[in-house]
Parts: sequence; C-alpha cells; structure tokens
Amino acid sequence: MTKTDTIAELNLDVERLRKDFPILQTKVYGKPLVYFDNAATTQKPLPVLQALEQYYTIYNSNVHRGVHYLSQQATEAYEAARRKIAGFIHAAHEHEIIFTKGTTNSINLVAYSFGRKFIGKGDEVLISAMEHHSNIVPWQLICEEKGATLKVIPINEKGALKMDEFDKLLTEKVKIVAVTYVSNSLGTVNPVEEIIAKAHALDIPVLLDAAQAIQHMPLNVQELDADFIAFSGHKMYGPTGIGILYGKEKWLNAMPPFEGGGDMIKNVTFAKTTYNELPFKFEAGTPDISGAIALGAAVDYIQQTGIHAIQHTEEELIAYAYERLSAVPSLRFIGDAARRAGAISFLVGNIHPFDLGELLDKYSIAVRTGHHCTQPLMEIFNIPGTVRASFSFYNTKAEVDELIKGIEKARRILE
Amino acid sequence: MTKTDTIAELNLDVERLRKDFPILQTKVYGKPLVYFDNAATTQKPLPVLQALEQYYTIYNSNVHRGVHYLSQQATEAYEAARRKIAGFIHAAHEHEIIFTKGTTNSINLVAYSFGRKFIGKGDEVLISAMEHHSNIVPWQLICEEKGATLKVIPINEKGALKMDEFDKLLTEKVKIVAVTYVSNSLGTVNPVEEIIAKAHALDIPVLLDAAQAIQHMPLNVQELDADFIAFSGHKMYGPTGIGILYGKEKWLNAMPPFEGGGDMIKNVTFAKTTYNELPFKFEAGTPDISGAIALGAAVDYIQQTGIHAIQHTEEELIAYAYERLSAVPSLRFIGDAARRAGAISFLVGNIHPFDLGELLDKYSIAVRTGHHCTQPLMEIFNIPGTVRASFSFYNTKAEVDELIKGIEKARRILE
Amino acid sequence: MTIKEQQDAIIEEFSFFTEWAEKYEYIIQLGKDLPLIDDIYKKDENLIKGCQSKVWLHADYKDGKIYFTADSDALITKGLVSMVVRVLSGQSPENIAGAEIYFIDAIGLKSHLSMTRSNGLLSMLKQMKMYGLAFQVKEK
Amino acid sequence: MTIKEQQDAIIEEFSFFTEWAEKYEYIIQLGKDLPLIDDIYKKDENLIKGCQSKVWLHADYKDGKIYFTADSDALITKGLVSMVVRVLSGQSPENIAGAEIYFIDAIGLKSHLSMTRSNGLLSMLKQMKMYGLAFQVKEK
Ligand SMILES: Cc1ncc(COP(=O)(O)O)c(C=O)c1O
Ligand SMILES: Cc1ncc(COP(=O)(O)O)c(C=O)c1O
Repeated sequence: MTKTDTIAELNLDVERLRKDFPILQTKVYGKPLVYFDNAATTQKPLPVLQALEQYYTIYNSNVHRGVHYLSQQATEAYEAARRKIAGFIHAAHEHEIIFTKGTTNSINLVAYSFGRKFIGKGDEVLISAMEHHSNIVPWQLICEEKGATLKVIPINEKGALKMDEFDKLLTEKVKIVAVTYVSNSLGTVNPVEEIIAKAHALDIPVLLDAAQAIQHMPLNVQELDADFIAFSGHKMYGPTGIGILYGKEKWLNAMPPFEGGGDMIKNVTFAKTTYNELPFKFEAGTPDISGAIALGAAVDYIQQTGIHAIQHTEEELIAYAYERLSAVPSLRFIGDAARRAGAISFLVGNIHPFDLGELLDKYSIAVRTGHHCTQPLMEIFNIPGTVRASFSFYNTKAEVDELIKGIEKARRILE
Repeated sequence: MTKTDTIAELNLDVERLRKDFPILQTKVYGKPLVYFDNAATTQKPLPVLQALEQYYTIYNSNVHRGVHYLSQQATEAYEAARRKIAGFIHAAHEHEIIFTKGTTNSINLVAYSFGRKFIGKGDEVLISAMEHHSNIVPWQLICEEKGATLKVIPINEKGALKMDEFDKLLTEKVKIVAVTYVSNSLGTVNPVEEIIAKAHALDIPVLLDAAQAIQHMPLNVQELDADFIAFSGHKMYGPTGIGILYGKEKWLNAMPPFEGGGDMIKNVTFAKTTYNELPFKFEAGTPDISGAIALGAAVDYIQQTGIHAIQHTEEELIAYAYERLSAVPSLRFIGDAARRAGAISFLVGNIHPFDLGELLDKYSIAVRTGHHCTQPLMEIFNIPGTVRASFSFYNTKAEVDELIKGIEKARRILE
Repeated sequence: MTIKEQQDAIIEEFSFFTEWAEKYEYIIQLGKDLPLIDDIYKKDENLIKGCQSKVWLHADYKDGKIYFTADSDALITKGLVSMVVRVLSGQSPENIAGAEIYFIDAIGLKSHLSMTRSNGLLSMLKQMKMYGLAFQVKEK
Repeated sequence: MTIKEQQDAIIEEFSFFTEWAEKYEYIIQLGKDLPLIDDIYKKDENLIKGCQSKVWLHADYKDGKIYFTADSDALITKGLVSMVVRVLSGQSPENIAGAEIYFIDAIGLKSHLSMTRSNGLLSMLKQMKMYGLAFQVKEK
C-alpha cells in the first residue's frame, strides 16, 4: 500500500465496476444472477473481452518467428503481456514468467522438470493436507516414478496448518515444499512467509499454489522469496486456457525442459537438440497468444482497480457474509482459520451440500458444492463435501442477503 | 464427397466468405492485407468470435463439477464441442477426443504417456525427415530417457518420402511411427494410408501430425485407421491455446496419465489415487473452456462451408499460384511432390529468404520465411530457409498476382 | 402395475404441481417411501458413485421378479431414486432390461435437474437394467 | 570522426529519402562498403545467430583502437551491419563500450525493421560493446 492510499480510496465503487462485467447483468431462471462461484472461475470485464476481439480482428498472427507486420504486432503484444505479469508480481526478470495452460499445468511442469533433476530415491516432497488435487497428484506421480515419498503437513480442526508438525516434517530429506497460499475449500491463508523462511534455512525450495491468492491480495515474489508460483488466468478475470508459472531464474535454468517442440529449441538436428533460453525453453509450440494478451488486459484491469482496494473491499464483504452466515441456525463453518480470503465453506444441519446447492441454484444463486477437488481434506473433516460461497470485489452485501434468504427457504424444503 | 456434390457446389463464393473474416478487411502500411501465412495460423471468422463473446458474456463458468445453471450451460457447450470434433473427424467415440493446448501438446502427451508404457531400451521410434520440431523433439526426449533410438525416413529431392527406405526401416523394433500428414514447409501430402497399413501389418501404431491437413481435406479417422492424430485449433479457424489429440480408445485406456490434477482423477487419497475415465483422464485442471467451445464453432463453420468445397477451392488456387510462380525467373520450388496441399515454399536466385520476406511485408504481403521449425529439413536441402506462401480458401487469385508483383519489385531492389 | 402404468401414475401426480419448489418438495416426500437397503448391503460394491452424492442399490430376485432396495446420502437424490425404484421394482428381468423410461422427461424434471444429477440418474438406470440382464441370463 | 559524428552523418544521408524502398536500397548499397571479415575468421565462434540470418563479426585491436570486420548471408542484414561497423569501427574500447547509439531510431528505421531484425541488431551491438569491454580490461 502506498502512503497516499486512504481508506476512502480503498472503497471501490462496486456498482460502477459491476457494469464492466456483462454477465453480471444477466438473469438465471428469470432472476438476477448471484454469482458466488468465483473461486472456480471469475467473470470477465469488458477490457478483457475487447482485448480478445481486437487481437482476432486486427492483428491475429503467429508469434516470434514472423517477419511480417501482423506477426510483429502479435509478438509485441504477447511479450508486453509477459511484462505486465512480471510487473504485477514484481518478478526480477520477465523471463521468469512462463505462460502455461493454468495452475495445474504450471505445477505439473515443476513436478516433472524439477522432479526429474532434483528428486531421487528416498527423497521427500512436502505438501499440506489442504491441497487441491492439482498440487497433490503431480507430486504423487513423480514420487512414484522416483521412489520418493509424499509427506503431508496436517491441519487443525479450524483448518489451519499445524506449524509445529511442519517443523518436524521439514528435514534434509525434503527436496521441495509445495503448499497452497490460500485454500480453495477453506479460505485459509497459510503462513507462507514462515514456511519459505524455514525451508530456505535448509536450502529447500518452495512452490506456492497461488490460484486462490493472486486475485485477492498483493503478491511480491521477491519479498516473498518464493521459488515457484503457479496461478490461473481464468481465476483472475482473464480467459480460460492460460496460466502462469513464475520460477526463479536459477531454478528454471537448472531444470530440463518439459515439453518439446517449436519455439523451445535453439537448434534441432536428428542427432542433437539444444534448447532455447528462458522463457521459451518452457513454452513449446504455438502459445495461447490471445489468452496471454487478454490476461495482460486482466492484469491492467486489476491494477487500475487497485489490488489493495480489491483486498479491502473483499475483506469487508467476507466479514459481512461471515457474520450473516454465523446467525443461520445449525450452520457450521468448515474451515475457520484466523486469516482467510476468498471463500467460505459451510454445512447446514444434516442437509447434504448437493441438495442445498441445487435449491440455491433455483433461487439463481450460484455456489459450488462437493469436495472442491480436495478429497483428502473432506476425509479429514469426514464430510461428503461443503457448500462454498466464494467472493469477488464485484459481489455486494445485497447478494449476501439473497444467499441467506435462499438458505432459509431451502432449509424449509430440506429439513 | 457425396454423390450430390457437383463442381458448381464445390466452387466457394470467396468474396462473400471473406466478409466473415474481419481481419481480411484491415490494411497494413495503408494497403490491403494479403495474408499468405495461413500455415502458421489462420484468421478467424465471425462465428468463432461470437462464440467467445457469448461464452464470456452469457454463461462463463467452470465445468463438470458444478450444480448451478451457468456451470451446466458451460459443461454442455464444452461437451457439445467435443461431439462436433468427434463428428468432424468421424471418431468412433466422443471420449477419443482429448482437448489439449495444440498439436505440440498433443504429441508430447503421446510421446510421454505412450512412451512411458510402450517404449523401452533398444526400441525404435520412426519419424520422417520432414517433421516439424514438434514431432521430433518430444520423441528425442523420450528416446533419450528410455535408451531408445530415433530413426528417420529420408526424402527425395522433390521432398517426398522414400517409401522403399520406409519399408526397410519398419522393423519389429519400431514401437511407434510418427509422421506428418502434410508437410508445413514443403506442402507434401504423405501416403499415410500406405504407412498405416504397413505399420499395422506389424502391429505398430501410427501417430499422424495433422496440423497442416485438418483444415485442407476431409479426414476420417476410422477409414484412415490412424491410432493417434494431433492438430491445432488455431490453424483451423479456431482460437489459439486449444488443440486436439484423437486417440483410439484401446491405446488411450492403456496409457498412463500425463498431467495430474483436478478432473483427471476419480478418487484421491494421499495413499492412492485412481484415475478418471476417458477423456477426463487426460484433461487435468480447468480446460480451455472458451477455446474448446470456439473451436466447436470453427468446426461448424468449416462444415457449413464444406470441407470438400474448401479442398477444391484451395487446390485451384494453389495450382494457379504454382503456375504463376513457375514463371518467375530463377525461382525454384523447395518441395515439389506430386501431392501437395496448403503451402508452397520457394527461393528466388540467391536472394536470402529473410530479405525477400521483409520487402514483401512492406508491400503488405504476409509470408513466412526461415526454417519453419523444420531445421533438419533445411539442412537436407542445404538452405538457410525458404519463403513460404500458405493458402486458405479465403485467399484470391488477385492476391496471388500481388505476390508475384511483390516478388518482382523486391528482386529489383535485392539483385 | 406395469412399468408403463407406474410411470403414467407419476406423471399424473406431478401434473398437479406448477412450481418447481413444489416438485422438489414432492420428490423429497417420495424419498421417504423408498424401500431402504439393508445395512449389510450398504457396502462399496453396491455403491453407485455420482459426482456429488452416493447411492447404494441392491437387487433381490424372487419368483421371477427383481426387487430393488436403495438409499442415498442426499435427500433429492433419494427422492429421484425412489421414483425409479417404484417404476422398476417388482418387474421381470426382461421388462426391466428392456424398459423405456420416459417419465423423467415428461414431468419436466430434465430441465430442472442439474446435469450432474441426470448423469447420476442415468448411471443408476443403467445399473438396474444390468441387473435385469444378469438375472435374465441366470434364469436360463 | 567520433561515434557521434558518424551517426549524425548517417542521419544526414538518410534525410534525403522519404520512401521506405529508397531507404532499403541505400542500406543494401551501404552493405557493399562493409569491411569484409577474413575467411579464416568466418567460423562458429564469431557467429551471431539471429533468428533468420547469420552475421559473422571479428574485432582487431591495434594502437588502442578496435577495428571490426563482418559479413552476413542476407543483404539487408549486411547493410545494417555495415552501418553499425561504420559507426563503431576505429574507435577506442572505452568509447565503444560506452557508446550511445541513436541513429537507428533517428533515421526512422525502427518502425520499418522487423522485431526479428531489431533484436538481431541489438545482439550485434551488445557483442561489439563486449569487445570494447574486453579490450579495455586487456589494456590494463
Ligand atoms: C506440421 C506441424 N506440426 C506441428 C505444428 C505445431 O503446432 P502448434 O504450434 O500449434 O503446437 C505445426 C505448426 O506450427 C505444424 O505445421
Ligand atoms: C488452490 C487451487 N489450486 C489449483 C487449482 C487448479 O487450477 P486450474 O484448474 O485452473 O489449473 C485450483 C482451482 O481449481 C485451486 O483452487
């Protein structure tokens, strides 16, 4: 936050901003849409749609190898998008920004390439009990292949990491720590600064799954000192199909390539192939050019709106939602950590989340139900899933009131 | 071609169709754009742009796991796109269509997953001398890892495969044949039917790189009997960032997963993870939902235009371009096989392709110059690269005339 | 009652409701009539796992007829299951295997049900028909 | 002439051309004045590989000055190389290492040159400055 930010400046004019999102004006079953499924994917503001349209109607062309005008325009816009993202997360170098398909793809890239080089028999990979499947399965695959072991930082009943257990698990055997910054199921914000500091004290690199952090809070990779950070464009107001892997230059340079193909090579002969420099070494094939450019537009939009203001506005909204939900009889929160962001998960009495979600949908309220791709976490809580309401700055208190009303009405049918 | 197709019906009304492509109405350096770089990426018709816009303004939502209305709309549209593509290439099952990032990603998937299971020490992978880097490097990577050998079908001076050499190279050691259907550098159409028949006689599966075939000719995977087919959305009038891997059910089922994450699993515990069914097993993470849907719209557009009519129209145009280029003094074709599609590569006298491409650009003619991601092929011809003009049905003979004029003018400067 | 008669009866019952909320309430109501699966059968082999809720299904074969018992952890699911069980339970293997199920569309549920649900319903129907086929084979 | 004077001379020469085609023709013309690299130096170590064309660059150090010779397989590239060589050749290592190159922008080439070219030009300038630095160190 810069010194000039005052509280007044941190309060967003939500009604005005909502106009930037065409879908928020649509109706579902004849009623205004209440979209509380932002952790699954966010809606897109007009500048993002315009970036897509402009790209395809004015300068669509393949990048990097072209001499002609359109190709240069496309290349410049694509690389400008990379710069925007580097700026947004304060990366030391542009070439530390790799365009991927999304968080899942980013984590798989690291698990594969880092794992191939740095993980061996008897080694350990340390994740947490609240990870998304995307930050579990890639590590299972590489551990299985390499004869390494996956270790898990447990959580307490509030859904916060047991940091004393982390201390015990963090031994020299651990080759990488991969944890989520913010839990998509619980909303817990993890003490990643502490995790990184402790891991680095043992020279262990840390990957942060920032899929649920990047859209909610300022992120400075140099201050955080994270080694890898993964996030998805579609959860930060950008299009589907594009995501980011940030990696420290030293790691990315040390890692073997992941996929092979056009653009990621310097020189190909049938006998020997030499790989291109960063970031291209990890960007095989024609990239998602329009997706990258539109993600750049999404970052511009976030920057103009102000990430501090977004954070402030969302925190207020979540506090309000938390308070109103607390008053619903027999509602219990799943995940109740002190630091939270983005999402609130809950269950009402004995009502199955699927039943509640389906009825809420009929009141035109979109929430997500189920395990949220965190099955092991659901097993720890011994529940079939949760109802999750997840928020963006463009949601309103009036929408929260609709949610409360919807829950009450659904209860009458379901209890 | 159905019986009712007459030659008249095969002639497209190109001037009318051009209006569907907004970018073809733009100017470059104040002159109308002549876009002959279609092999790098095609331009996009309005229905594709509208599909993107509609998705984001009406029903953007994450797919598969959602109970709410938008999520169902998005899931239905995403799966409908899969059906469209399955129909277009006549796949036996929808679940044989895997959404990937593009051709490169599709080939890497097969090289990784098929390779992990079916390629071992001393085995061979057979590719051809005219492959794109995307169909070379993934195989080099897996061969290196497994101690297998990459073998290469040579070409003759016209740029056609030496089929007698292929016969000799096709031994029981070969675990997979991976060849391009149409060469992106030379325009050669390979005898893939023969290759597949001979490989299958030895129970060897065949992967076709159809990146330069799918947009130019009808493709029936069941008749062809190919085991894997890879292609890119952005080269067939769809958006960037989306592509297809078609695979026979039996192979896809036998292969281990590639990336791990959400959607590709059935059940996750920290101890054991079971994988989802096809196609989801190979679609980890949030897919490129808008990209898939817009690719579906591109397929609709191709179907409405008629792939036979597209083929006929393009063949006529290419014949005209070939004839006009033949008359340019000291112009020599690089690649001059009997069956060709899509692209014509050439050099003029001693003029460096880079110089010619740059001047053509100034006449607002977009061609591609360089090695076209086929460095080994350039080495065989012992040239630094070519000038490549690549065509779509929306190009015109008048544009070809512009190209010829441009070459003449550039020659005067460069010779 | 035949499979057809059972379906027509359900369609008739639902014709009284115009509001979707009433339909849901009635479905949940119907769930209470579901012949519950015996606890000993509530095991993994009998689990039809949908994306979101669980259904256990058991089939008994007696005097040339199949009798289904079932349960689910979600109320709406249970209601849906009970309707299908009502339609198919007590019928012959042949009739079950060849049954044409049209009531779901007819009561206008399809447009209400989420795809996740419809898929779940479909896999349950498939499973019941499989039982039909299996017992048909057994008979011979 | 100093580096600055050389650049200003080029800018002056280019001020006569308004058409891009004339500029290109002049660039190609200039390529003919490029002091050609000796064949023995035309080897891989001296290759600056751009994306599309090759440039060979060699530096000789004599009496406190660096003299560049070069060649390229593409004509336009050769012309561009010749301009940069004209500006920097025969200057002291210090001056080369610290040179501020503005003529490319000033003659309006930047908007004409493809990015591939500009990048190639940039890596060549970088290489020449590296020679400047290297010989500076050697001097001490
Ligand atoms: C024959 C061939 N194979 C593979 C590719 C790679 O396709 P993409 O870059 O879309 O992954 C291309 C296009 O560049 C191609 O022409
Ligand atoms: C914490 C977390 N990690 C990873 C992912 C996977 O992201 P994607 O599906 O965009 O690859 C998600 C989103 O579903 C998430 O919430």
